[in-house]
Amino acid sequence: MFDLPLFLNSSLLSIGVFHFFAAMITIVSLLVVVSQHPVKSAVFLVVDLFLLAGLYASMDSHFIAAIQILVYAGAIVVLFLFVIMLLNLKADSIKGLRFSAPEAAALLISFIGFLIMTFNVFRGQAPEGIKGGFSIEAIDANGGNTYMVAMRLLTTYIWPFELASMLILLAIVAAIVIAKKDKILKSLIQKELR
Amino acid sequence: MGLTMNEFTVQFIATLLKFAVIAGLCINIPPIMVWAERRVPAFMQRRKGPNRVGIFKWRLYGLLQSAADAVKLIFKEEVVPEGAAKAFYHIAPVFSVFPAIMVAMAIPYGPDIQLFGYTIPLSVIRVDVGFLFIFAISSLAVYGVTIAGWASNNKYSLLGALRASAQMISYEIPLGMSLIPIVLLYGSLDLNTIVIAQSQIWKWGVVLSPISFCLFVIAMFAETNRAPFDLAEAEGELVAGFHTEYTSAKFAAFFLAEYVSMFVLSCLAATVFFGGWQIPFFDIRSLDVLIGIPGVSGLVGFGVLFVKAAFFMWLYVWVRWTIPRFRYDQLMSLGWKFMIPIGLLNVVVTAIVLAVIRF
Amino acid sequence: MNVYIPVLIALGFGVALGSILSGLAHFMGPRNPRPEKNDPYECGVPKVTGATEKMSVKFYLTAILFILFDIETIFLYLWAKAFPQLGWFGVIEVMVFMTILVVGYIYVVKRGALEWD
Amino acid sequence: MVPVEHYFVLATVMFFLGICGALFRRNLIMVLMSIELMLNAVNLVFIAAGRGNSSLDGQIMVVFVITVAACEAAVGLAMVIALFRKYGTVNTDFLRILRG
Repeated sequence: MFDLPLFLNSSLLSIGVFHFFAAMITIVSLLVVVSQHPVKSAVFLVVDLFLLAGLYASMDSHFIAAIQILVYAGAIVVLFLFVIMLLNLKADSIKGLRFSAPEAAALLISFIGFLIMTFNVFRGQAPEGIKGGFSIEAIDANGGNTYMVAMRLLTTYIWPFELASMLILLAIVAAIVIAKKDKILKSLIQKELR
Repeated sequence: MGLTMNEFTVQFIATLLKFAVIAGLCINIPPIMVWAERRVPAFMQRRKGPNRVGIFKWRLYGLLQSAADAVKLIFKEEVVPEGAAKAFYHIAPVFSVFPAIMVAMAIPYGPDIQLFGYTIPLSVIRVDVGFLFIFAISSLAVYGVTIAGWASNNKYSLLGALRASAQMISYEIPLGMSLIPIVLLYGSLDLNTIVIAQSQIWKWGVVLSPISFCLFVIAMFAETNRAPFDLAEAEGELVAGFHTEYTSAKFAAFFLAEYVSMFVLSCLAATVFFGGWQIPFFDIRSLDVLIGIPGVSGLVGFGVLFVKAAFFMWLYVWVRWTIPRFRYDQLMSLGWKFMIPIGLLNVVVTAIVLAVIRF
Repeated sequence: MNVYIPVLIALGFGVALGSILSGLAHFMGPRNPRPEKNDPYECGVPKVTGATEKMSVKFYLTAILFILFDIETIFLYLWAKAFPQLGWFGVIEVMVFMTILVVGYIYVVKRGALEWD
Repeated sequence: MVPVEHYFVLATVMFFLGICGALFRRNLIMVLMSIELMLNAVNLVFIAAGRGNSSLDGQIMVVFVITVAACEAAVGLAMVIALFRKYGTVNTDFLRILRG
């Protein structure tokens, strides 16, 4: 809608925004993992996803920010909350952490990966990717982020798009088969027992 | 990028002013609607309704009853139920209120106005994703309901919350689907562009896509948990639904959220299907030049939109006192087995007809 | 990024308003709690069972179907936005997409996952 | 402009927290939530890298990742419910007994 004045539009502001979001996301992610009650974790997860959407928006990925809130925060976590309430789960104690050998190894490996990543970043050795023609200015000039994502998705990525519908179909069928008590089968078994 | 400090200051101050006006509106909508919800049925049932409270001899048809109620609610005792999850119990109203307020900022309340040489849009939030922003933020309103019900440690609250949230998410899909033909027709997600495209009465959304309008109105009632879909607070079975255990100003917060989201959906319906701030056969934007006062078009546009939205608000009350409550299974099968197939068919038919005409 | 400054203002105000209302309830009114008063409301009867009884699996099935149809709606919005440029190609593409999902929908209905009894 | 690498570090931190959650929480639902956290870390990398290379493909990948995440949550939670019905618990320590 309007642009910031020059002294604010410098990299200073975006760096500040990033660090704010980064700190918040780290704290809230930690809370998601360590909260004892699953409902608390789910609520922190919502906050985390909301903050991530803010980060995406600050990177001019408007559409992704919107569906992050719409699908992730607004739908997937609702499902988590419903299941927690459905199963009537209680807080579990965090005391007595289990440390089996494979888990410790996995933790160690992921921690080493984390260190390598951080080390590379501070040496400035991130791999250079292929430059595409979609800079933020080019996207804005060609009809905005949503439109460009739509065009790219529905022309270049047509097969993944159609396959996504197959995936959703499979998920629908699988979820119902697994979760729904089959009344027909049940009545058949009861008949047999009689 | 190349803007001066001066322009930024003007736009920032303008944003704050617009924000203050709309926020003030949002806070004042609930008392007025509560008053309307007592006076309108009184009128329908040939009663008087509240007409006593007033200042000295001016009674204003009992309008101040709502103000008195608000003050009373604030000074009531708060009763936190035994065994409630305290933090969540206190934070649930916040989760309920903020989506409603945020969404209200995304409606275009008038045309872009020219003031002191600056173009000032009359909606506070205008983002690239257009009205998907409204859907995204309003989908967060489920958490207020769910957390409130869960944190109260009361089985009526929990059941009411589950019912309400299942209903809200079920009707979010028809609500979203009913607006896809609008995007196809006007080719934009931006609400202001959609309004500008509806300059004549035969270009209105309700004329071009009446099925969308019907779906939207039904989904709108269900989305705000209003009669005939107020299963969440069916007092005969669930006491008061998810806010059974809420008293004083927290109860008022849930009321505020409900009425503000009603107002926003009314505005959205008016914007998308009834031409928003436009009136047929006359371009409001030319008023600035005609009268000679800059910014008058914005006021007139705001008035026009408000009248249209008031119609939908009145429809809410009218329907509430006319149609009996649905059963929960009826509600769910209406949403899933009737509105979703019709919505999909509506999209398909609109797309094919448009493709035949245009390509 | 600058278009989100109003969003931040709105978010701040919304959270502040909610907190103020919540806080007013907490600090303004009188407080004299009694055990009977603090009992969860059960129409005056002492409570028999806790609030956390098991809920119907129906709610959960509804939520699952909601997610999947929500994603479908998102894809349809993307297509609707690009509809003028894609033309018939886009229409056919989306018809295929929707046909596959309608198969899923029909399965759901036939299987009775949407029946509330 | 924040360098892309800073986003990568944030994503790595999130991913690491997700791994910790998935490994050390006993509750299956918590494990699934940690997996969502990890998926989000990956999304962040996609978006940051896509912006750094002025490419749109990162955002499109995220659209598909979100689709997959939704399907994963739906099926995964269906399995949790089925397990709960059969064994009455979602604690991984108890479910460990099932192994071989």
